[in-house]
Formats: sequence, structure tokens, C-alpha cells
Amino acid sequence: MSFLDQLIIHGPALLIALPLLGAFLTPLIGRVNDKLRNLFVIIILGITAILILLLAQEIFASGPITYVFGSTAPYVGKETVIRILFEIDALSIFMAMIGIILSFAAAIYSWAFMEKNTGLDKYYALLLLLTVGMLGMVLTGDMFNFFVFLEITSISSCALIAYYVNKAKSVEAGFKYIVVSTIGALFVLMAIALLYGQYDALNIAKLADSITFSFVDKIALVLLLAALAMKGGIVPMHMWLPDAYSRAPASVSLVLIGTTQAGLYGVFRVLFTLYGNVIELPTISMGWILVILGLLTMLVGVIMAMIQVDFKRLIAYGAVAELGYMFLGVGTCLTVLANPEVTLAQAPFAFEALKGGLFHVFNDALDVGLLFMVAGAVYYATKQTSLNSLGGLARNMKYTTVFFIIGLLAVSGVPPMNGFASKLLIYESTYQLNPILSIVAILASIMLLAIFVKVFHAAFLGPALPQFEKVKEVPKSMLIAMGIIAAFIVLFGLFPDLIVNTIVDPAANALIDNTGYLQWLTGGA
Amino acid sequence: MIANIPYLAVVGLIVIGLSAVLFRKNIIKMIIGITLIEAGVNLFLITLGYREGSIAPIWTSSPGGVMAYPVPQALTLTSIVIGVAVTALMLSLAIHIYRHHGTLDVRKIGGDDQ
Amino acid sequence: MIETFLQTFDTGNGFWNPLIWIIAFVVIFLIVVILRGFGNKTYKKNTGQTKAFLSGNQEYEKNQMHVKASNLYWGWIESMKWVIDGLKKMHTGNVSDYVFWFVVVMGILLLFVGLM
Amino acid sequence: MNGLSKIVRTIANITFPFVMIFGLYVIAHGHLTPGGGFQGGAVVASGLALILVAYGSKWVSTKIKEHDLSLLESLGGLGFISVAFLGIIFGGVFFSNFLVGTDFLFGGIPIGGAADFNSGGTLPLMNFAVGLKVIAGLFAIVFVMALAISKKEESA
Repeated sequence: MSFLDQLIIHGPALLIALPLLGAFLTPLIGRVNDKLRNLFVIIILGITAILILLLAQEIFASGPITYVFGSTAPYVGKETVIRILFEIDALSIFMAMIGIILSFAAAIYSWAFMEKNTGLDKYYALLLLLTVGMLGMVLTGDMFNFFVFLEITSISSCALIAYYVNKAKSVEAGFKYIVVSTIGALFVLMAIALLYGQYDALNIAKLADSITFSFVDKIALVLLLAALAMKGGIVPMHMWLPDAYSRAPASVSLVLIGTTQAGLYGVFRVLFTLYGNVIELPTISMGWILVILGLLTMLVGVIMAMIQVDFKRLIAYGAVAELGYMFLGVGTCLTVLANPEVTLAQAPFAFEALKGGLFHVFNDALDVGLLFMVAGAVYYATKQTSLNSLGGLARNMKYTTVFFIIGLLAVSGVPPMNGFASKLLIYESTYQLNPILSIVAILASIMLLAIFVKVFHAAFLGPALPQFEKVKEVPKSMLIAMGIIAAFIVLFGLFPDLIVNTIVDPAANALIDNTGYLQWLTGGA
Repeated sequence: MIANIPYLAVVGLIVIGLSAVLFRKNIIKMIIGITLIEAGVNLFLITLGYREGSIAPIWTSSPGGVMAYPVPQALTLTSIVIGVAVTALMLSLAIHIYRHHGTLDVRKIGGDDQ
Repeated sequence: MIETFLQTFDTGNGFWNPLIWIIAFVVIFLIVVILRGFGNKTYKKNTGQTKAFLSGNQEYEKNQMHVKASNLYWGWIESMKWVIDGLKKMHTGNVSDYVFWFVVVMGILLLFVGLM
Repeated sequence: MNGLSKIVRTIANITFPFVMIFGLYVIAHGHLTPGGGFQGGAVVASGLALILVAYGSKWVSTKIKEHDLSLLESLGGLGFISVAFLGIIFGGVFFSNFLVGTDFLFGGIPIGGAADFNSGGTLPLMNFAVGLKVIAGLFAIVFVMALAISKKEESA
């Protein structure tokens, strides 16, 4: 067996183990040399990214991979107890790609952005740990493992949000975040315990196979849904999100997008896979709940973004609005799936909506991430966070301005950027469920454009202000990080068909049909 | 009836903890509330693994017989480990908040704008 | 090779091809270039020509000239005040309220999922 | 933070060895009892916290630096993950328990209801690593908090 085959076989474990090893080694290397440590972190994340690509190729070609820890067989003894295992299907690897792109860009961005701060050993260790948590959440095939990774994510991101401990607002935001996410995670654990008590299993596939939608299952579903939606920042549980995003360092905000979307992944996984066999049983379709939450999220997000004056806080509310599109797309699909009278073949728009929702997960991560990096660059150059004190920056910061324009167009769904492709999918498919849905979605998009045009005018246009005469373009590492994300945005926008067919389509298929996920358990079929 | 008492205790602990988080204005009391919720969830997990007349799952010179189900205990331990980390983090943030504001009353600390 | 990249993106009902966008971009770019050709050729940099002309009034200080962020969309915000005030009241910044909303959503979901 | 009275210090001196031994017992017997690296580590760290409270953070900071504690913590984590990586090399799977059944360290296989200390394969090694990490980590947390409070007292 060649080295590459070995790498793919052990890939699932290495995806977690490598960043974890890096996290423990970072403080040791940091004692030797700062530059070496930064390089080390980037290399570790780069190798992880390559591994994810290798695994993705394998998964898209030959279906889900399971990796059992500590043994070769998933069963212990009499085929009743299941070991801890990772189960990676197309959706998992799709989310992992998003996470690793964000982490990788954040590591490059941090090189210059965080340079002047102290405690960077811990910063980088926590960044790697956050990546571990994020990847673990999307890759694991075990409910309790999911909870553990959820908590790893919460703890490390809380410490990173409160990184500027000398700023009162940062500490407050960190405290709010940890309270909210701990309570959410505890309810997730409660739901896991309820499921465990009934079915004596923690494995997602095993649970999905044996779930009956009894009353206890309903309570577990509610707990999981509410807690994970809170982690995903869905209105009206979104209030922690602007606080956390705006007070964290810009590079951390970038990775936080990934953790938020890991929460959304949890919602999708629970609804489609864990409760996939009983998807038609609830009398009120969960899809409609998702759709209504999505619409609320969009509207509240844009209206609140309109009145913000803090640069990053405004983007954070914009990010909240973007989250609504994903819920709308996925919820539209769920309404059709949960309706026993309509099959998927009769309503092809449902699949398109799901593709749109999932594609938008990727696009939102890139767009909002780029905008956060621009906000960080503006802060780095001017030391100002309020939009009211900015102006005329385009004269001195040419590249940053270009990146902001790209982000602006992408986030508001203007062609040829990637946001347009996914939003087009969502508009045209939700229209067939109910025209009002797509009208609200388009309205929210228009308002997003208006909001970011306002930011563009306030920060980058206008006369050359005397206080910003000496402002210089930001260092290369930050430009490179922004450039990587911007390149992805343009690439996804110009060749949407390629991207949708290669990575989004398998992910949507994996979500709609959970037999692939249960395959190792039921032995084919 | 007697077998249901632990479950009632679980509900009680979670409700008390949630009400502490919702209605107490002192950060330390809110942290206590969160640890109470955690205790409730842990108690629930432990109760799931209970078997009547069983012994503790300790292998060194065990007398034999039915052992309590060890998996929920392992889960509880993991959850406690995480709980310790979270509590430590929250308390150290509380120290920092106190240092910045000189108070732990959430009303006086004041929220973020909007 | 190039065909795989420039495939039409089918959205079920409509379609989108970046090629159309690129052609449109080139056409509009050409129009802009032509229009630019009609411009005044006597423009010189760093002379009085580049100064703003405010009916003979003195130019304001730069910071006063710039329309700041909170002044933009004033009318919209004013007319939507009833919504915005309600939303602002919701965003107290107090973590107890954040948890309160979580409990409320959990209750509503329980009502929909559990009891029906 | 200054130390407490002589009575407290004497009691702390007497109880400290017992706490340590109990903590190390729990770490070492992690593969046989519900204990393990974390639980034992927490016991040891609480013993260290006892000393911290009794003697004050000023005295302790002359003995040990927070810097060294984070080094120990990293080493603990590194040990854990390396044992897991060795599983790939020797056992073919990540986290594989490659020591079980060998005559080497902790290779014994438990028979029947009772097991002896020489069993568990890689589990005791992992427990030791986790124990080291938890001792260093938890003590570092308590120590840093104590230092923060004493700084506050000085400035007041």
C-alpha cells in the first residue's frame, strides 16, 4: 500500500490529530522563535487542508467513510455496543472544507494582524484547538463526541473572543458567549441522554436506525434544535453573535463564522439524518418552522444592520441576515420531504432549494469572512472601529478597497460573485413553494446591498480626511489572506456550475437520503 | 414512585439553575446557576446507568455480581471535566469584568449598544 | 477544458452563464471608454480646476464635507422607527435576556412539535 | 495574596501528602476504577491549591512560574497524542491499544472479574499524560487567578 493510500485510510483521524498535535507543539515552538511558530501553524493547517481535499476526492468517488478509533471493527463483543467512530459523508467533508479555508486564511491573516500583541503562543494554540473542535463537530459519527467537540469549540472560541482582556467590552462579549453556548451545550447533552436512555446507543447511524419519534424523542428533537440553532445564531437567539463577532480580533471573527456554521450543520444533521427515518411523522412540518425562522433572521438581521455604526458589528448583523438564507433554502426542501403526498420527483424545486441553501453556507463563509478581514484591515490601519470616524480610505488603501468591493457585491448577491449563484437558486426554488418567501429574500438582499454601499461610502469614499493622511496599505500577509478568499469568491461566481456539481450536489444528496449514512450499520441496501 | 425521585430532582435542578441565570443579576450567581443545570444533566446521566442492587464498576478485587452500567458514568465524567473548564473560564472572565467595572451586577455593567 | 468551466448554471427554472456576464461587462466597458473619449481634454491636475466649486463660498473643512455613516439613510430609519425601536428594545445586551429568548423558542418549538 | 495563619499552614502540611498520594493512586488506577487522569489530576491540583491558599501566591511564585506550568501542560498533551499516533504505527489504527497482550508494559489481559495493575495496555500511559496535563493546567488556572487577585490587592 502506498503512502497516499495509508494517508487516506487514516485521514479522518489525522484531520483531528494533526491540528491537535500542532496545538500542543505551538507553545513549545513559540519559545524558540515567533516567526517559526507562525509558519508552523500555517503549515499544519495547510497539510490539514490537503488531507481534506484528498479525503473529499475519495468520498465523492466512493461514498461515506467510517473510521473506528482504537480498533478495526465498529462493534464490541456481541454486535451491540458501538465504538467511537468518525463518519464522513459528502456533507461532512463539505463543511470541513469551509472550516479549513477559514482557519487557513485566519492563520495567514494573523501573522501581521496580531504581531504586536502578547500571548501569541496561546493565541495560536487556541486557534488550532478551535479548528479541531470545528472539524470534529462536522466529522464525528457519535452524538456524545459531537457534544465534546461542541464544548471544545465553545471554550476555545470564548477564550479567543476575550483575547483583548484589557478591553471591557471584549471580556463582556466573551462572558456572554460562554454563558449562552454552555447552556446550549448542556441542553444538547440532555437531549443526547434522553436518546441514549431510550435506545442505548450514542452512534448517530444507530440512533437514526432505531428512532421511533416517541414523546421523549420529540423533546430531544426540540432541545437539539433550539440549542444548535442558538449556536447557529438564528433569530431570536442571535444576540450573542454581534457581540462576539464585533469584539473579537478580526482573524477570530473569521473562524467564528465556521463554528456558527458547524452549529447549523448540527441542525441539518439532526433533522435530515438523525430524524431522517421519521421525517414525515410530525403533523406540523419542521420545514415550515425552519422557513419562518429563516425569514425572521433575514429581516431582523438587515434592519439591525442598517442602524449600526460600528464596522464589525454591522457586518455581524449582515452575517445574521445571511444565515437566514440557509435556513430558508434547507427549510423549503424539508417541507417537501416531510409531506407524504408529494414525492421529491414531483417537486424538483425542493432539491434545488437544498442545493442553494448548502451552497450559500459556503458562500456566506467566504463573503462575510472577506468583509471581516477588510474591517480588521481598516482597524489595523486607522485604529478606528466606528464608521462615523472613517472616510476617504480608498485613496490610501487601494487593495483593501478592491477586496471590500468584491465582498460587498458577493454578500448582496450581485453577479458575477458567488453570492448571486446561490441566491438565484434560493429565489427561484422558494418561489414555487410560496412567492412571499422569495420576495422577502430578495428584499433582504437589496437591503444588504444598501447597507454595504453605505459602509463603502462612509469608510472608503469621501474627501481625503486630514487625520488619515499617513494611513498606509496593510502588510502583505493580510493582503494575501484577503486575496485567497477573494479568489475563491470570484472562482465560485464565474464557475458556479462546476462547484455545484462537484461538491454541493453530493452534499445535498447525502442530506436528503440517509441510507448512505446508515450503510455500514445495515450492511448495504 | 420512589424510582422517579431522581428524575424529579433533575427537573428541579435544571429549573432552579435556569431561573438563577434568568432572574439573578449577579454574575457569580449566574455561574452558580449554570453549574446547577450541569449538575442536573449529570444526575440524569448517572440515573440512566443505575441498576438495582449493583456494585460500583471497579475492577480491582471486585467481589463479582452485577455492576452498574459504566458508560453513563464515563459520559458524566467527561461532562464534569468540561464543566470544570467552563466554570474556570467563566470565573476568570468574572474577575476581569470586576476589574473593569468594579461591580458584578449585570444591570450596572450595561450591555452593548443595541 | 474551457467548456467544463463555462457551462450554463441551471437553477431548475432559470439559468445563469458567466459568459453572458463577461460579454456584457466587455460591452459596457467599451461604452464607458467611448464616453470617456468625449470628455474635456483641457483638464489639468493640481490646478484650480480640481477644487470644488461651491457657488463662490469657502470650502468647508474636510471632516465636515464627508457624509458620515449615521447620517446616511436618515429618512428610511426615521420612517421605520416603530420597527427599529421595538428591535432595539429586544437587544438589551443582557445575557439573561439572551437565555430568556432561548427558553421562549424552546417552549414554542415544544408546543409545535411535542404536543401536536 | 498573603499566606494564612500558622494553624492552617500546619494542617495543610499534614494533609498535603495524603492528598497527593490519593491523587496519584487515582491516576495510576485509572484503567481499573472509574477514576483516571482527569480525576486524579484534579485531586492533585486541589492539593496544590491547598498549599497556594495556605502559603499565599507570593511564596508560591518564588517556587514555580506559570511559564513552566504551561510547558508541562503542553508536554502532557503531547504525550497523549503521541501514544495515539503510535497506535497507527504499531496497531494500524489511531488510538489502537497496541500494548495489550504483549509482555511489555501493562500488557496483561484481565481474567474473570478481577484485574491487576499490570493491564490496560496504552490506557495507563494515556492516563499519566492526561494527569500531567490536568495537574499543570488546573493548577495554572488557580495560580493565575490568585496572582490576578493579589495584583488587585496591591493596587487598591
